Amino acid sequence: MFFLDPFFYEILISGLLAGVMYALVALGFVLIFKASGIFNFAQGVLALFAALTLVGFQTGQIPFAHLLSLFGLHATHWGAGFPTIVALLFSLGVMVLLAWLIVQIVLKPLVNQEGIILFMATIGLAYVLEGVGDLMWGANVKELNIGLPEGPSEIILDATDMFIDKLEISAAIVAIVLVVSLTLFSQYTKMGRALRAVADDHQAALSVGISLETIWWIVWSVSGLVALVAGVMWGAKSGVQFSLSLIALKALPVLMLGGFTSIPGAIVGGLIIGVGEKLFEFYIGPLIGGATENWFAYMLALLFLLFRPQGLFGEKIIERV
Amino acid sequence: MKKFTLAAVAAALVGSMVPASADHTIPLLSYRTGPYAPNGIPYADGVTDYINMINARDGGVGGVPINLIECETGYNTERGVECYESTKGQGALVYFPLSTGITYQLIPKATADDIPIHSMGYGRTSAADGNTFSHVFNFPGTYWDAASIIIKHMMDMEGGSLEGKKVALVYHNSAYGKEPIRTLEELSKKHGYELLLLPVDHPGQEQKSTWLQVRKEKPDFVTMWGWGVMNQVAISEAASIRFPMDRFIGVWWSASENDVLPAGDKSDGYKAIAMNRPGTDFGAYRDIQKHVIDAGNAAGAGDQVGTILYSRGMLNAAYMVEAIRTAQKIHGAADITPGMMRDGLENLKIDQARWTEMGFDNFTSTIDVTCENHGGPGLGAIQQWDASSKTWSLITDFVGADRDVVDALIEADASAYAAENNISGHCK
Amino acid sequence: MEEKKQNNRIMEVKDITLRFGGVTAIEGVSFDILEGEVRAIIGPNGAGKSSMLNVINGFYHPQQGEVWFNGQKRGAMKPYQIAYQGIARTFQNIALFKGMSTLDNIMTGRFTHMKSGMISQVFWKGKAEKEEYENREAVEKVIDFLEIQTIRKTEVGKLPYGLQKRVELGRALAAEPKLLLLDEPMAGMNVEEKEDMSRFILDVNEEFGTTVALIEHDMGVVMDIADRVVVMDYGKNIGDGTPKEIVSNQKVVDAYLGVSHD
Amino acid sequence: MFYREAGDFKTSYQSDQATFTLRLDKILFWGLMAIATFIVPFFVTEYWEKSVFLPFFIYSIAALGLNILTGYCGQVSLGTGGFMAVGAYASFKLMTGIPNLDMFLVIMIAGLVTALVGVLFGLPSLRIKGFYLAVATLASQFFLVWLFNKWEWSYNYSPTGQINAPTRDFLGIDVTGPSTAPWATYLFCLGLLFIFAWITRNLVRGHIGRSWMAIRDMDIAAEIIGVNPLIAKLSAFAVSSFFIGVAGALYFSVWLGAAEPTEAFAIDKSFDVLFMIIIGGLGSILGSMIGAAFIILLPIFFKNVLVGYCGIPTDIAEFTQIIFIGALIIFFLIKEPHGIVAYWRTLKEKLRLWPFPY
Repeated sequence: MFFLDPFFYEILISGLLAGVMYALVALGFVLIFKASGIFNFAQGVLALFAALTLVGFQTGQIPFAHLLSLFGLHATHWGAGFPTIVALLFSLGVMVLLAWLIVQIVLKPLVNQEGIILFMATIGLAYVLEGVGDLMWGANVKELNIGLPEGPSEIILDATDMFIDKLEISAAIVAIVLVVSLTLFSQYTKMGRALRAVADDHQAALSVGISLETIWWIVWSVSGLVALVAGVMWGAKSGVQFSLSLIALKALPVLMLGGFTSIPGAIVGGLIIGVGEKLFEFYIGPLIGGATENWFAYMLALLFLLFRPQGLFGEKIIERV
Repeated sequence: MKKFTLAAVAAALVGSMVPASADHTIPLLSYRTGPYAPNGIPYADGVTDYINMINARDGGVGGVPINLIECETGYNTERGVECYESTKGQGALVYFPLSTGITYQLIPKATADDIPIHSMGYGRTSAADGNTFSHVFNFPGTYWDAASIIIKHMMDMEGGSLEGKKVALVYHNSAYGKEPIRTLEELSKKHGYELLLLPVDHPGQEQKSTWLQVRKEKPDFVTMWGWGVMNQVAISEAASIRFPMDRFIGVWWSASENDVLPAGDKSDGYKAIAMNRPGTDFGAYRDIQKHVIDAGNAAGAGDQVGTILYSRGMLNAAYMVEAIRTAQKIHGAADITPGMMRDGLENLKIDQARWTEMGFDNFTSTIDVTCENHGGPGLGAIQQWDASSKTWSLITDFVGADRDVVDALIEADASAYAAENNISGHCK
Repeated sequence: MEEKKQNNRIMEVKDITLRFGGVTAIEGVSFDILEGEVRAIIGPNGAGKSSMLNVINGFYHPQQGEVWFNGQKRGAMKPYQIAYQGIARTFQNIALFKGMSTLDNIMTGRFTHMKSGMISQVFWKGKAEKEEYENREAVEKVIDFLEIQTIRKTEVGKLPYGLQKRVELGRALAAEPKLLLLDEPMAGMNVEEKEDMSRFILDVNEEFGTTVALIEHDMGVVMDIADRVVVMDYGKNIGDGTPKEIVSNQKVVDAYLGVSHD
Repeated sequence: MFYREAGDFKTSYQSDQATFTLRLDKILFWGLMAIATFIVPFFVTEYWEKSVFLPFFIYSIAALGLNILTGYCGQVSLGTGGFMAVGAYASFKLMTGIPNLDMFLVIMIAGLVTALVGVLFGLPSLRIKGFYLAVATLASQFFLVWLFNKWEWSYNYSPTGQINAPTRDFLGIDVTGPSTAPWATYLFCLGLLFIFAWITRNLVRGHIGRSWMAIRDMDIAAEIIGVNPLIAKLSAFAVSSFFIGVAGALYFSVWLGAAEPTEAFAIDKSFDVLFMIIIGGLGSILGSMIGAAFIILLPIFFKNVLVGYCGIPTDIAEFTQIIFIGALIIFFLIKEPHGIVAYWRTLKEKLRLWPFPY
């Protein structure tokens, strides 16, 4: 029986931890979709951009060095970087600034447009960010180390003979802290309540005197923060490079499953997808040739959707005429 | 419609109407953007710097400078086609597309256009059969050679036999990654090891289940045909499950500094097959430093000099330069055509003495291309990563593949291709 | 007017009960619609009137009760099958195809009359083309009838509210239904527009002999155009009869004149 | 001045529903077609053929197909790459299995096979809507690519899974393989694009097209009018997949001549074709082509200007170019959210009324 298999539990835990990593990315999507109905195609690129910026500050890279070299300036680094914590704060600052720019330049002129138009605008945004990120920081792989523990956890290894990466445990802890603080923020602060009001009804929110612009700015900033965290976690694993932006594809089935509007949905969806795809790949994968994770995640989400078309935690769709 | 015609007119104006120059025109189909940029950048820099050095130091080859035209493909076949078509008209002598997909696409096309392709250790392996693939060259070695050499190294580590052992192949789930499977299967029949296939989908950031599979199956060795971010993740995952790194051997595209650095100290001892010696202590490097870098003409950001892929780019360029020289010698002309370039490639012979003259003393294996064998000698060495000094070093000599097995496979695949496309060999 | 009452029952609903989860929207409602009459369903908001129309055209499936149409008991049918039986309707909140022109909207109304196959459509020869022009003629009649010639090619999303209502009526009329259901056709209209709409409804009824069942709030309008009225409140049938009978019905007056339910 | 109806109004329904209601439009269109058919083939070079025309024609067919599904029927799909793969592999099996089959038939049968697969993967659309459906179609995208990578029969057991197009002809003229004449493939694809644009036009002006649009605009009302949502949605999936299958078959056999599922038919394809129709204009035939031109030809244009003329290093040129294209997308959306084709329409309206603006 499979549950007697010692690997069953390990794959289960690995799946859960991977699921947390997916959920981290999905969270960014959910925040923006909930507050503004925008399916933010640029979320993956946002994570890449955040991670690139962080590494840039950390290692003291000169932005646009490659572009400057056209004019005969051949330096690539300032000589010294910032300590990690300062770099993190600066990167966050950049994300907040970026959020403001996005709201002012892209979203403000597109208020009240249909979802597909806004979706398209975020595609344009993704192009721009990808280009700017690469141009600013270069397209080579960058090592990202912010001092998180790495390697298998000795304690768990000794106790259970399982290899659980400390990095992933930290990711899980960070994710939990993030979700809890987001929840507290939206429940107990004035701004959080305003956010929820916007999510429920744009007009109503406006009529009580909350500026939609401000709300959007905050949402995109928070989503930038989430992107930074996701970028750090994924980047620590694989180095920071273009492929980092493709993690968005891993978040989509999570969104489908959890619903585009639910923060707990993103977490639970991430866990289900993580565990589901890992179990399938581990036990069924070898029988049919392997590399099933990509499509299986979507198939799993699709199956759920056939029974709950609005996702696990999505608001129920009521059809009326 | 208006926009379309406008764009097309402009495209034509700048794209295809540039007259063929008297220089040796070599297109460089590079990828400095997209998911594989980290691998494409050093390679392209290496090629560019070497060619610039030849132009600066020798004024080109046989008095004719080389005109390198770089064209960005982003590792994308469609854009590779555009690059091919836009440079073809400018008298391109040879193509090295740096992508398995583009190579496959170009093989019939370039053959029909009488332009040679040099896919250096990538592309279609059976193109080593020069009799069928008259215009395609893949020396100094093919993937099947690499697979065989890697297995050989494993056998050496095990004292000569892999009987009853288990070897896992972790591969990029694409045409490139699937290349070594047949060879490894054949070899497993011969040497009695069990082969375990573990595909990883592009891009490959999540490989937890793959490496759990490794833990469960407990292979004695893991070999990897990875590319891009997949390499970095695989190496960190392998380290995380404490797989002995000296029993983890990658192909030459999973062998760069980029692949091991993100994993930090844990990657110490990782092995990969190499085409050339790492490091910069060679005459050619000194010349590049003197004529190109010190002159302020370094390609790209100039930060890739000395990396494995940069050296490989140099090596690729050196082959091209030497092939032009050979073609000039055969045809007795300074200006050569793509057809002559093909002859030059087909008669390319570089022994160690010649390598030393060229500034590559003890750098790589000898080259001996013949009409029948476009795969050169098919030699490779094993290199190992030292994480503390952050350097690669060769730990074996350049050794040959198991020719019996590899040649039979090449023969079979080439003759299938020949039958499909009605090719009767051009050598006899 | 009197002679209509001897006509056949075109529609009869018997003892309909409809629940959503724990909420009962309609409870044991029965009434009939006679061929050729204008039948009004009135009642306060939330009385279950729209739900009743949704039951009649098959969008909701009642837990209990029977629907008889043209003398036959109707089994479980999908809304589009019911459309083929000859029931068309308009909606309380306009449900036009916003991205399409007036003409296309009304042409879509004739969907049940168009039967050419995919192949014929692809090559636009033979049946497809012929059928298109024949139906176009019928649609033009509707357009003339509703006096909306000038907005034929306008995207309906850009039309003012009153005209949209009219186009929606046109779309339903184009189907040449046996029974036409109108859900608050005059909601949100000014007096003039209401007069126009009333005239159209009466004309439809008289010229084409179409049976009309409508939901309306404006008692004045109902008095003017309806032959018979059924009154619903809290999902129940609380009165049924001629407009005159209804206004003198105490229960109805209570329901309307705000005898508090609390 | 010339650009207006002669007198007003049409005397027959036939002329009212004609494809081009204005004479000048008609003349322009047929003039352009005549030039494209009778003059361009004499001048078309391989560069133009392989880098400009073929990609433009083939992506236009794919965009038309997706526009039927997304623009006309309102079902957002991200499975285009997977369906193109079905077309490509079906054509490969036909070309290698039945060597004497005419290329036109190969392409059509490949389209039919894709239509069947499309219907199968369209089934979830009956329950799932909007972005959920878009993401759900990604399941087909990933699954199909995985399948063609694993299923050895589909690539004739070649060791790597790469497929190569052998030389085949259309009415005796080679249109696939390495040594085709540029004019031959040009005309072949142009002809197919013309046929498919005409088919689209016919479908969307009849009751089937209206049933799609009705489902798109208000599915519940459509059902109550008599549109069977099952048939409407699945027929849209079938027709759309047919087009996309044809595009996939042409993409592999006529244009590239070789393909590998994980690269040629990856998720980027699906996104690119979706971008084309949104930028060009949802629910517009001309828009599909404008969008294809925008996504396919603009980068080539920029590349040639930046690298060819200005001599900027390729990578900087590439980054600048994607920034520019991204900015252009945003700019267009802000200026005209309904796609570039809406610009065109506004321009025409103004021309028609000129010199009196109101």
